Amino acid sequence: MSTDEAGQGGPSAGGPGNSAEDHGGSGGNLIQLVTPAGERISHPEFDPWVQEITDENLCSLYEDMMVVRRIDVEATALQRQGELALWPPLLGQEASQIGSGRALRDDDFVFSSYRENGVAYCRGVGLTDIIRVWRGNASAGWDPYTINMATPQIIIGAQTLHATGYAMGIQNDGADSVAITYFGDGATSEGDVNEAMVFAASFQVPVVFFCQNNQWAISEPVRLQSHIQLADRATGFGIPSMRVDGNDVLAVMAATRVALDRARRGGGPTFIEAVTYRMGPHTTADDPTRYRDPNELEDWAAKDPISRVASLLERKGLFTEELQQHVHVKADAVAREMRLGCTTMPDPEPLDIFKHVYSSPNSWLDRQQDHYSRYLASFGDPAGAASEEGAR
Amino acid sequence: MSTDEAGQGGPSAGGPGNSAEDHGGSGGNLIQLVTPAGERISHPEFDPWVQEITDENLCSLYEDMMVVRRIDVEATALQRQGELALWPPLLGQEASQIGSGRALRDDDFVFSSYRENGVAYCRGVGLTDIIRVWRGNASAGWDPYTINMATPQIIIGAQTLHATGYAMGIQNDGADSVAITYFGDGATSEGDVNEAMVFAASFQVPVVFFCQNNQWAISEPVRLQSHIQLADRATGFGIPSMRVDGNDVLAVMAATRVALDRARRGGGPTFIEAVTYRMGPHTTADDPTRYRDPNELEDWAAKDPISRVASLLERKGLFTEELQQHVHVKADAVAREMRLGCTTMPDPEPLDIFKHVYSSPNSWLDRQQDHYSRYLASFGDPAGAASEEGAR
Amino acid sequence: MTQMTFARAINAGLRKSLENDPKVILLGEDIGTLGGVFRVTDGLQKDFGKHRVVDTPLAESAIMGTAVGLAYRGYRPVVEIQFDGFIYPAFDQIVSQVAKLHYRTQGAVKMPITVRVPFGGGIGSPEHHSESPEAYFTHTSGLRVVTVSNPQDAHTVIQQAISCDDPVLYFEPKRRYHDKGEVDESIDPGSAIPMDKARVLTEGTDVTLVAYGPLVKTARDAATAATDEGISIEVIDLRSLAPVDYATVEASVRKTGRLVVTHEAGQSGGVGAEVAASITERCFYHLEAAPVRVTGFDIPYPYSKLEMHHVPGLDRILDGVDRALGRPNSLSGLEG
Amino acid sequence: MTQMTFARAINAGLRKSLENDPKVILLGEDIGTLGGVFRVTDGLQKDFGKHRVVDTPLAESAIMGTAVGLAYRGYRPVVEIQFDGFIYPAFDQIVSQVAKLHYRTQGAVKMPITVRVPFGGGIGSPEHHSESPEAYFTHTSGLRVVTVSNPQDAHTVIQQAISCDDPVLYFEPKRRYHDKGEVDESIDPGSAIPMDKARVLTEGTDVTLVAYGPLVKTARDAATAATDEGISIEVIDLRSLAPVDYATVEASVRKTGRLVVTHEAGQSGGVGAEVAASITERCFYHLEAAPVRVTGFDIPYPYSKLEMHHVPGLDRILDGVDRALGRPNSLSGLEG
Ligand SMILES: Cc1ncc(C[n+]2csc(CCOP(=O)(O)OP(=O)(O)O)c2C)c(N)n1
Ligand SMILES: Cc1ncc(C[n+]2csc(CCOP(=O)(O)OP(=O)(O)O)c2C)c(N)n1
Ligand SMILES: [Mg+2]
Ligand SMILES: [Mg+2]
Repeated sequence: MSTDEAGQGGPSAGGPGNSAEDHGGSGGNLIQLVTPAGERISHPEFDPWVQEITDENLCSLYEDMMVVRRIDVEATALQRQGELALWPPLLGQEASQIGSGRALRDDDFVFSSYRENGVAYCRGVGLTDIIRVWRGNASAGWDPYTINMATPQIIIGAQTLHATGYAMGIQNDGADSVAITYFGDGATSEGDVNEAMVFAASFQVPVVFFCQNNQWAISEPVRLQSHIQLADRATGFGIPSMRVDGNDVLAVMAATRVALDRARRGGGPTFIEAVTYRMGPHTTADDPTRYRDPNELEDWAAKDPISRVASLLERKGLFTEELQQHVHVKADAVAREMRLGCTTMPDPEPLDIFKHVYSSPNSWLDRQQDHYSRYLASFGDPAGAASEEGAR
Repeated sequence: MSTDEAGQGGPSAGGPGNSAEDHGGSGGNLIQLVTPAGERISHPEFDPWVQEITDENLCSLYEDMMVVRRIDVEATALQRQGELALWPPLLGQEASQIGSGRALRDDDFVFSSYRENGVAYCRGVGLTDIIRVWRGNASAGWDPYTINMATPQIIIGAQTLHATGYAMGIQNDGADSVAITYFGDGATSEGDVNEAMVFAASFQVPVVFFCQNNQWAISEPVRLQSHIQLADRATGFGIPSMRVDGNDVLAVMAATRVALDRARRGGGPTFIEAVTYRMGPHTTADDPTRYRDPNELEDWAAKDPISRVASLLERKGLFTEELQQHVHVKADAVAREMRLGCTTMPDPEPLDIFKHVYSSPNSWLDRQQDHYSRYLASFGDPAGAASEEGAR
Repeated sequence: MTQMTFARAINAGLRKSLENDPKVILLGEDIGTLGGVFRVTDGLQKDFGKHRVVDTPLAESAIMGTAVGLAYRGYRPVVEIQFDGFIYPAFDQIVSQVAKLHYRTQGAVKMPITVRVPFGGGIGSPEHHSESPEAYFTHTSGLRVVTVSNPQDAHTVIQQAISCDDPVLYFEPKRRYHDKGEVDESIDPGSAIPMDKARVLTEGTDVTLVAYGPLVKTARDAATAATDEGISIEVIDLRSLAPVDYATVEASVRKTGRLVVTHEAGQSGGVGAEVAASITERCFYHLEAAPVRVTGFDIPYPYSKLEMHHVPGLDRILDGVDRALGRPNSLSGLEG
Repeated sequence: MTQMTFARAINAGLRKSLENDPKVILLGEDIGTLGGVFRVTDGLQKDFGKHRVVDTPLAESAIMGTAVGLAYRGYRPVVEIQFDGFIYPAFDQIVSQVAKLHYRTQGAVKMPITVRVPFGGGIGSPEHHSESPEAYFTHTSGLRVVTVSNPQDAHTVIQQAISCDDPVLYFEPKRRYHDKGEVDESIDPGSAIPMDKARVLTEGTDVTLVAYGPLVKTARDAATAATDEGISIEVIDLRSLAPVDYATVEASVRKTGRLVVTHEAGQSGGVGAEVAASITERCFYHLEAAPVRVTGFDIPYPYSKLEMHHVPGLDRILDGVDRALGRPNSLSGLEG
């Protein structure tokens, strides 16, 4: 579902977080609409932005988060079973990803890092496509234009410039869509992210900088990147920013809508720091016990984004057996489909490595491809030859 | 002179601009101690930092600025006469460079761009050494360790990281010296400058970011780089900043001392935006009439940093014939020495191009040098051969 | 046919591309009001507006990275790097994004980005203004790398580069900007010689001399000078450096049996190494002597007073020709 | 003599350098508490402190740029680049600063910086984790570039690199990190074979096979396999890529008359081109056939399911040997 289809809602001008000054010192003001215990607390500035969220929408957000967590767990299992080469879990970041992902319009465009598989789910990614890259069958799992989302970016921070450039294009086209870019706390140290803010501010283009501060960049705690709140970084570029409880799906959705709305109205870029936690390892290749205190994980477990929505639903009497059953079935089906897609994914063909390097013939490469196909043919059985080859 | 030999002066702890918060929103508060008309106005926060400046010191600052302007004019003339290949004038930025340069201790280390010839003068650079690079006789005019100043950096912003790394070294050594880096308004857009602030803040090292906002980066006005004051950029990194009237030599000196003092006491980095104006072309190769309004230059001429000190001295009865005569003679002498050094600079030897690529023998290069010396020798007259060669 | 300078010829080519395709957009430092430090974009912002000819903030990685985003959006960005030595901050975006995105996305996302780079020395500039970084890019799969040596090519090839769906590094020999030449603006870039083809400039029988960019003029001059000594040099303007049009070079070397390659960039790992190695592979048994490289040395580009010792000139090229021909030369008597 | 893994051997070498020289300082991402993603710096922060083994913020240009500043201050920084593909954001600082500062300052400022780069493919990683960017650096004057292929060299050469007053790119073949070998830690790096010298690993008479880094093992295996067919291969571990120790390679080729060079990096403009061109120049008349390159293709490094088709393996190397020997091979019948 896209809750925004139910209406963009909220005030359309002069909304909150409207200028650099508004949120310049907002660091301390963590935007929260639902407490960890599931209590809906009022927030005069941001309530209007989620006022049209129905009970049904809430259940739907819960479903999304549960499904995405299930995707994450299943992919992790697939990796452990040797079906995937690697997987970067998003465990704990479901609210940040679903809350923001569900605030987007279809014609908005997402430029993310490698961890935003929850956002990809919101964009409607094919379940097999999510894991294509992580199985090693492709460098990109999907055609970006089919879901208006670029494929995972591994170079830390690089995608923030792509989003900014895309937004320059939107501005030139006179369109009212928005480019949104996701990146981590660690990424804020890269020159590219800072340059992206320079360009975005200078040209006042419709881009949203969505920083998931999950407290860690592999083994490095966020305080190594910055002594002050990351949201404050943006104000130094003249970009308004918000600091939102990244484990509160409603707050994230509200903040994202504020930012999107500003961008659509020509108000330029916004920076959102979603304060969340990476509950799993950096990737399945990582061992977080080497660098972090287990107590920290416990503290954050108490703020789990999914339990929070569950509690909210419970308080509202919406957390029915039926809902749970429905979500369970859905998650199971998704996991099954993904697993099946994974294990039945056809292996690529050897000569595929030469495809799409260029869009037109290239004399160097064509010759190499010709030679390599002769080489493979010289074995009679290309498949056999291939398995003898390289990387040994 | 080094006014600091007369005593560092000023409060030594808890001084102004002490934390990110202090100057977080200080953008509007341009620090000024002397008005354009030469009136000394009081500033409770910054006065203590220049309270020990004697009349003699003031005259000396005036002398420095006059001499540096003369160096600039002479070098520009030398370029026009074909003696220099290029020259980047600092005309109009004398107060920023002398005020900060004279605040430094000998054991502080400077990492500048190409425009800080006034700072180099304060460091005691040889007059011929200043122009060696601009004549095309060397890529560095001096040995950085003799005056504790790196030679001109042409890659915009790169030197800010060098300063930060040097400051990491100072910190490791337990020393109380400071690294100061100079860069322009345009440079603030480069990733390197922003990354330098990340590292400086993270490690709290003794580095001062001295940004001369001379309003232009070649043809680009500062508002293209940032809609908000550059001083505010630093606060987003958790670095305290000050915005100082860059045409007021006393204010610049006071602000620099605040920053240096903080750094020496372990208080970490500070960012200073010196608001000034590049009254000349970007370099002698530039034609500013193509991109800027002559009225702008007029406005800034009224705030000329040297007239300001002259007026101050006049008000104090210090602007005597004798002083003017003394400064005139000194500037003449300096200009003469520089011109002589320029025109009598020996040409480098052809085989010098192979020197110092490596610190020890390198088989590739040694062979190339051997071949080229044979080649030159094959002409009988190496000098003759050389002039026939290349670049034609 | 009009007489125009090299710089003007590029300017006219850019203008045509801007006129013909509304998706063409120029990005760079000082390219707007100023018209570029070399005036190559002179007048274009005035005529096409600030949204087509964009003065960007001072950050090369961002220029390249936003060009990638614009390409995602369907634009054809033309990026100006002010001087060769300032392309390195953009290196990551070029190598990891521009060069790889089409491959990464299996052709879904095109990167029709043209990167204009004034390159090479000989203009008396300080450090970082005289680099010849082309080999970094020829070794980067996914890029096309072209150079131009005369106003007509400059005019035609810039249009071909812009309309190419692959990313193209377009190297402009900055010390030739003021050289004049005849330019026929009516030539249709689509039917002109494709940008990835080399061109034989002067036919010859004794030795093949391969050059590109700024050294093409020097190579022609060398060929002219050599005729006095009865040496017949076939001069080839390589034009495309990635891919190199080996068919043309090979055909020439099969005829002459000897090859000299020249460029300003340092010798080790330069384009000359690639050309020498490939031609040796392709026609070893037709070679009468080892291919000779006449190049810059393996040193940082030196200060201007000595740059003429680094940049190959006419005499050094002729010395290389002598070496290829086994005539007396500066290395005579040395082994190997 | 101790049996240890490649990674451990580097670790022990780093430890020695840290012990012997208080100015040695390690910088990088995740090198402290975690001990590096490959555990190469395991335990070093614990033993030498946070000021000697520094976990830096996530910014490669800054890591390299602050290393430059530390070198100015008299330190000997050892930088870890987490994976080959992440060196590009630091490219500008490497090319324009690290490589040029000693030259720029006429020897006044030394840049004894070691840049450790785990490189190459074969470990099933996603994009940007399997690059072989060495040729970018061998073409950059002012740098030294070395590779290691076995634990003993890894141990010795890292110490030599750190004590070298020039900047050194030290490429570690990451897919060999877990390989074990005998390491004599008592070897004095100062009296060991210098890091810029190549090493003949197996003597042979028919063809010279030059490899470096991860492919040295493959090359040795190929040589062993070839003996079955009666082919005698002389395997040379190049070790230093800039400068290449041509004297050693040349001596071998003068003997065998044939040369095969192999590497994972793309062919065009790779180290193989340089070696082929230089050896052809130096001993053209001793060559019986054109030097053969067996390399990665001119493509971005492919996804892991197909990486074994890109990375040269034993069979492809032997096919190249056959080509050099004029024996039947996959290209038999093709011209050139
Ligand atoms: C340019 C670059 N440098 C280093 C890396 C290696 N690396 C991969 S993820 C990562 C940490 C990123 O942390 P953060 O930005 O907080 O994102 P998170 O993984 O927490 O989502 C690092 C250092 C990389 N991929 N790219
Ligand atoms: C990395 C890099 N990009 C571009 C240039 C070309 N360039 C030289 S000076 C300059 C403008 C710098 O402006 P600013 O930082 O404000 O310093 P100012 O010249 O005003 O002192 C530019 C773009 C360069 N030297 N380095
Ligand atoms: Mg993180
Ligand atoms: Mg400026």
